[in-house]
Amino acid sequence: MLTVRQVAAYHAMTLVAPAVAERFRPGQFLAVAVGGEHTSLLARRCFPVYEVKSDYGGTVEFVFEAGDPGAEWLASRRSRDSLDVLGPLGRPFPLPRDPASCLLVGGAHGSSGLFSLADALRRRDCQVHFVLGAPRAHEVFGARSAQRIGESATVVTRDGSLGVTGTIPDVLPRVIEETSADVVYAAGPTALLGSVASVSAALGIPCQVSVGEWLADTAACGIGTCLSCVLPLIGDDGHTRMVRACTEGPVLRGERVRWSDLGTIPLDALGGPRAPQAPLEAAP
Amino acid sequence: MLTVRQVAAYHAMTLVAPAVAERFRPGQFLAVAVGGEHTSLLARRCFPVYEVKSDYGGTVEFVFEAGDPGAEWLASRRSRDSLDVLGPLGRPFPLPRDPASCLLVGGAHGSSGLFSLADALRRRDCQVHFVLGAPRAHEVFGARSAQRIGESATVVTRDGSLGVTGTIPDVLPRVIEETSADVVYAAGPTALLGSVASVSAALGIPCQVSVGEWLADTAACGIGTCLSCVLPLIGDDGHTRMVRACTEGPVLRGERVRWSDLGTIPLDALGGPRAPQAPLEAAP
Amino acid sequence: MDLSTRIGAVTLANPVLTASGCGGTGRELAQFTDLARLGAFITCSVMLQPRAGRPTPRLAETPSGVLNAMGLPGPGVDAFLARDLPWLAEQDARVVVSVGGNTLGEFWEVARRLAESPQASAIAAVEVNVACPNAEDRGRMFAASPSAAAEVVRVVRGAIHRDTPVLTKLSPDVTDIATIALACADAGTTGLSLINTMSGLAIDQNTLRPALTGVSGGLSGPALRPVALRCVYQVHAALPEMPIVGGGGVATGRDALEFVVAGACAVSVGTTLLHDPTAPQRITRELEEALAAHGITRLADAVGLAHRATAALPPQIVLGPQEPIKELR
Amino acid sequence: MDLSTRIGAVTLANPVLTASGCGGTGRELAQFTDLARLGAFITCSVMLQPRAGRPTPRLAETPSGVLNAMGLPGPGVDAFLARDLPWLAEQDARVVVSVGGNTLGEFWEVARRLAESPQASAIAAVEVNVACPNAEDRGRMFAASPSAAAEVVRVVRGAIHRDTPVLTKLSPDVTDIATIALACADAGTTGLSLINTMSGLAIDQNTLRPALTGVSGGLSGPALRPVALRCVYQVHAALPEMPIVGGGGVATGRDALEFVVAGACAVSVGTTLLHDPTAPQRITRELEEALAAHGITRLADAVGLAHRATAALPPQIVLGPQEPIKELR
Ligand SMILES: Cc1cc2nc3c(=O)[nH]c(=O)nc-3n(C[C@H](O)[C@H](O)[C@H](O)COP(=O)(O)OP(=O)(O)OC[C@H]3O[C@@H](n4cnc5c(N)ncnc54)[C@H](O)[C@@H]3O)c2cc1C
Ligand SMILES: Cc1cc2nc3c(=O)[nH]c(=O)nc-3n(C[C@H](O)[C@H](O)[C@H](O)COP(=O)(O)OP(=O)(O)OC[C@H]3O[C@@H](n4cnc5c(N)ncnc54)[C@H](O)[C@@H]3O)c2cc1C
Ligand SMILES: Cc1cc2nc3c(=O)[nH]c(=O)nc-3n(C[C@H](O)[C@H](O)[C@H](O)COP(=O)(O)O)c2cc1C
Ligand SMILES: Cc1cc2nc3c(=O)[nH]c(=O)nc-3n(C[C@H](O)[C@H](O)[C@H](O)COP(=O)(O)O)c2cc1C
Ligand code: FES
Ligand code: FES
Repeated sequence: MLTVRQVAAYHAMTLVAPAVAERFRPGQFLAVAVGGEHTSLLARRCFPVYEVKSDYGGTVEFVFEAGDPGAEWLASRRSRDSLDVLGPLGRPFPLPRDPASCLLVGGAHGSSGLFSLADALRRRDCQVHFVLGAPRAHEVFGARSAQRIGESATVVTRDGSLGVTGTIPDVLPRVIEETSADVVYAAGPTALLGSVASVSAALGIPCQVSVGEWLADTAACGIGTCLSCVLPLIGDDGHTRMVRACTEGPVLRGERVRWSDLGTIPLDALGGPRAPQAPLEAAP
Repeated sequence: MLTVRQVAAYHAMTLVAPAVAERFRPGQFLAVAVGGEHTSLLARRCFPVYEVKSDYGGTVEFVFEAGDPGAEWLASRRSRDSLDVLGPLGRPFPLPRDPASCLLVGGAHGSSGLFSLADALRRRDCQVHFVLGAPRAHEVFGARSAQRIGESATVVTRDGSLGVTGTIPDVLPRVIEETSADVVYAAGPTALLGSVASVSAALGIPCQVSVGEWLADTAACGIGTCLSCVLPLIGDDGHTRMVRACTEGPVLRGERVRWSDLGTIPLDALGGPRAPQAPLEAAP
Repeated sequence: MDLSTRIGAVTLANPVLTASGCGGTGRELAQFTDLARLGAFITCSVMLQPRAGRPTPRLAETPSGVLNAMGLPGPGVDAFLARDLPWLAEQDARVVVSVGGNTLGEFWEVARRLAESPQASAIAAVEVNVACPNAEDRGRMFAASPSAAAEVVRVVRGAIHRDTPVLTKLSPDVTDIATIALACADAGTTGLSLINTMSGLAIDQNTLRPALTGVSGGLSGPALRPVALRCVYQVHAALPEMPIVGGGGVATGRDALEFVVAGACAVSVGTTLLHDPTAPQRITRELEEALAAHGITRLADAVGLAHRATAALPPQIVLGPQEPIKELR
Repeated sequence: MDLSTRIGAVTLANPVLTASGCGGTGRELAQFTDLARLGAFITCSVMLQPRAGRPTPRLAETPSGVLNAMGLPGPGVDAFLARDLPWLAEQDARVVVSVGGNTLGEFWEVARRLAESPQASAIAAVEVNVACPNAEDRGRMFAASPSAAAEVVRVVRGAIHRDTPVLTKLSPDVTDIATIALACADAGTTGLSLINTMSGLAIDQNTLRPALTGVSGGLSGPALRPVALRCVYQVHAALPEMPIVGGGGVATGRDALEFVVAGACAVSVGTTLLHDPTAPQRITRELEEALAAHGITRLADAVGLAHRATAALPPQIVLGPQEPIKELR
């Protein structure tokens, strides 16, 4: 562990982890064990990576919110403490083959997962635009970086304490139009992702979402064994399967997630009470 | 927490704890919670106090051996970490009313509990002699301090790597004679204390023992509620009772402990299978 | 905030009790916790005769728990009445006396001596520890069988003044705790105390033999909490009117609230006292804060809340028709 | 060091197995642990039909444990045979197939399809998960009754090739696990797997409702270890010749050794895999070291050692005459 620092309402932790840094692709996450050697907390906590750097052989930074006992333990680490981390894990953001106009939408500290994506997109000569939102100013993460990096950066807060007053879905159609977005990438609270996905779908724009909050709330292993983090996803064959946010995700095609059925087993999902009883081949 | 440092085979930890330092009397101990806020280790670990000082409003130092997971956690603390400590606890060493020749016998790091006693005795114009022993040189704690403070200091190691070759009971009768000891104080491994008590008893010398190892192995609360640390002790009325090492001890009159019955309930102990069934009044 | 709670005819000022066997005689704890400010102090299980208990080691540490096989040490009922109860009464503590026995006759005799003692008025309630081994049934605990547990309840209920609540403390080591609870209810228990420890074993790494002289022991502490909460939830569902003292691993006010919403009207704190003897005050304060954070002003309103549908329902299997999701690409 | 261990006609190279439901299909774990070097890989419980399981939240964290109410998700036996078993066989993993069912007929059908599959030779043993709810007995689990558990064993035993060992995995949620074990032994089980999870409940602090959609769930992890060790010790005492796969909170080689000396000839690692997917290799190495530290060169020599009097006996109640202690002052 290198440092943990307070950033707005959040904590940012930097680790020396060359093996993680080397293999990392934007959108992937870390699964962190919390509580120390004699911990009573057994579930790993999953956090999207904010940034990797080449210092010290390779460092990885991630942003989190204190609140649960595990996160509070993390927030109280000090330099030279060591951490038990698995990563990089999960499906990264797919990148456009050709230069495109990309709109990156982040809610709360979910935006932390978008900055490495922005770098990768810019290396491919894509245009990068940002929309960042949160209830209040200090809950917006990375507004200044977004303004520096992005062709444009729209900031939205519910109380108007920073940028536009309102919510991200309020401004999204306008921004999509103004930026001539070819693709939308979104990360943050689950409810927000659902809205972004449906706005994008309505406008016919591809949308990739990173379900960071879902992962934070449901993931326990981060590697796909525990089946705790499942959500209903429509596969290429049109059938719904319960897929693992940690393994088939955290990046998913926005319109494929059955947003209104999260936290349920849809009746027609594979293995659900009214689904076809014959096994289907696995499709994402 | 102030510091933790390696001393010979042991660790010495210093805490800023004015309330403990102020009330401390030699022979008393601390009950330390281990493993941090989210610990899975619930039993407190009990350690005799080595030294209290007035720096920083009052500091307390204790010496321990790594080995169990709790002690290893303690050994890996760093300055500014805070610790959850109860103390000072237990019955202190009774001090002679008049100046006397006192022999202080310490096995392994058990001797750490004798130095504050030595100071108190010297303030009462007592002569202080030491016998310190351990299997090997690096397991002897405080040989140099003993030589500095004591009128005499005999060091015994089983392998002869420091001082005399042999065990404490081998040299004890001779040292008692040479120092004209009026009273023996002993601390350390339980088996040693039994021998010291029986040698003293045979020579008709009062002997106070501090059952530090017993406490380390059996105590869980340190304050007398859990009844985990009991040992058979003969009371003033001649009856044996199971008493708590943490509350009626850790300092006990050597000849009152039924050494060969430790880890048993003697049949004639109060509440034992062949004891008088009428309740007796509490006597230490 | 109204934290008061009722068990039969008795009202306690707050719902945080010390668990049997974990607060010593009270004298030890009194240095760290004001006994008068406890909901009640539950005593060690009082047996007929003085008992030394089992030899050490009789307590072992396990992950987030401890195992104990104390062997019910104590001075016996007469010494308890002569020495411990008067002292507790002097401290203004509400006292729940836990009674134990190895036969029905012993339970009866202990209860009778309590009821007939000049100190009887200092007893707020009696807790019956039916997890004791039954010497007349090859050491099987009374709590393992509905009829044996009910017999003990009848015997103690018969010996104790009818206004004194009788709480029966059940063991989780049974296939169906609700059946045992129902039998005790039929036998006239005023309330239930849920749960006693769960049978477990630890191995000594040096000897490779059982760590406790009792071979197996009772598991307590936070490790046990999910099991205890399940028992409280299950029994409250079966007997919604029955007062329940919930316990097993309560370490914080949030834990206490979990027991309350699962169906307990009071909680007991045991193993946590070994780790933190000042815990009861903290837990009471934290419980108050947790209730307030949920906008609840009377403890009684929170009892059993987890059984009731609330605004914030957890996700359910959707049984109605699904909103059709169009495949967009 | 000879770590090999026998379960019926099958010899495993080492005694460290992954527990059912905790190693996924094997593909996920294979990135962290060489499956060929496991004693065996126990699959998720295979059901007849594909099942999506329960809605989230279906896993919750508890002190030193987790609660799960997954609802036995899986692709069903046909997809398992088509996709998962061949893949495991390709990795050179020894495979123990866990079978589940909600009726006796389902157990029979799953076992039959396994036995008749062209892949049958890849099955080292079958584990019968009798902790499944019995749809024909109002959802009471088979493992709660000696006769229901024994029926399942008979049905599966009858469907599976006679050389294939059948392990029956029991639940600790019973008054007397030894009775259930004896009934399964009579019904022809080759060995026992001890233990499945224990019923528990967690409350969501925000909604004050049960945290899991299944309301109660199964507790696993180190919190459960003392209970699991007690079950293994108790059953080994009753059935000393019965091969036992011990598990419940195994996190280190020392834990594994505790299960072995309590009576297990192999151990399963479940919840620890969620926390540390590289654990099996570490545990195997640590077990080897721990055995060596005790001067044991064959795993088989350590099985059940805690039941035998050793040189280093734990203290006992002294029953002989006492050495008289003179009062010296
Ligand atoms: C298996 C498991 C067990 C757990 N058990 C416990 C437990 O017993 N007790 C406990 O306290 N916690 C537990 N946690 C953690 C728990 O799920 C929550 O993550 C935690 O309680 C934080 O709660 P919260 O209300 O502060 O945050 P959340 O409810 O997660 O979110 C609060 C707000 O923060 C924002 N937010 C959250 N995550 C993101 C994100 N990734 N990106 C953008 N915005 C985000 C959203 O705006 C949201 O509205 C567990 C986690 C796991 C995986
Ligand atoms: C309730 C409780 C539960 C515990 N549970 C565990 C557990 O689950 N696992 C675990 O590993 N540990 C546990 N411990 C700690 C355990 O009892 C031992 O203290 C610890 O294992 C150290 O073992 P050891 O063999 O290194 O030391 P010990 O057997 O205690 O002693 C080793 C040597 O050190 C010397 N020595 C020890 N103490 C003293 C002393 N105070 N003064 C002088 N000399 C001394 C003696 O010469 C002795 O021969 C627990 C402690 C308590 C109180
Ligand atoms: C050291 C110790 C002694 C106990 N003695 C008794 C007792 O005498 N009678 C009883 O009914 N329960 C006894 N118990 C059980 C507790 O009262 C309590 O029911 C159990 O420990 C679970 O609660 P906890 O996790 O808060 O400790 C004892 C528990 C411990 C740890
Ligand atoms: C997420 C999860 C899923 C499980 N699924 C199964 C299962 O399908 N079949 C089964 O017999 N046991 C299942 N179990 C129980 C484990 O196999 C094991 O018996 C139990 O968790 C205790 O061991 P542990 O503490 O090592 O996890 C599951 C446990 C967990 C935590
Ligand atoms: S977190 Fe375990 S499967 Fe996704
Ligand atoms: S350590 Fe608890 S009574 Fe002594």
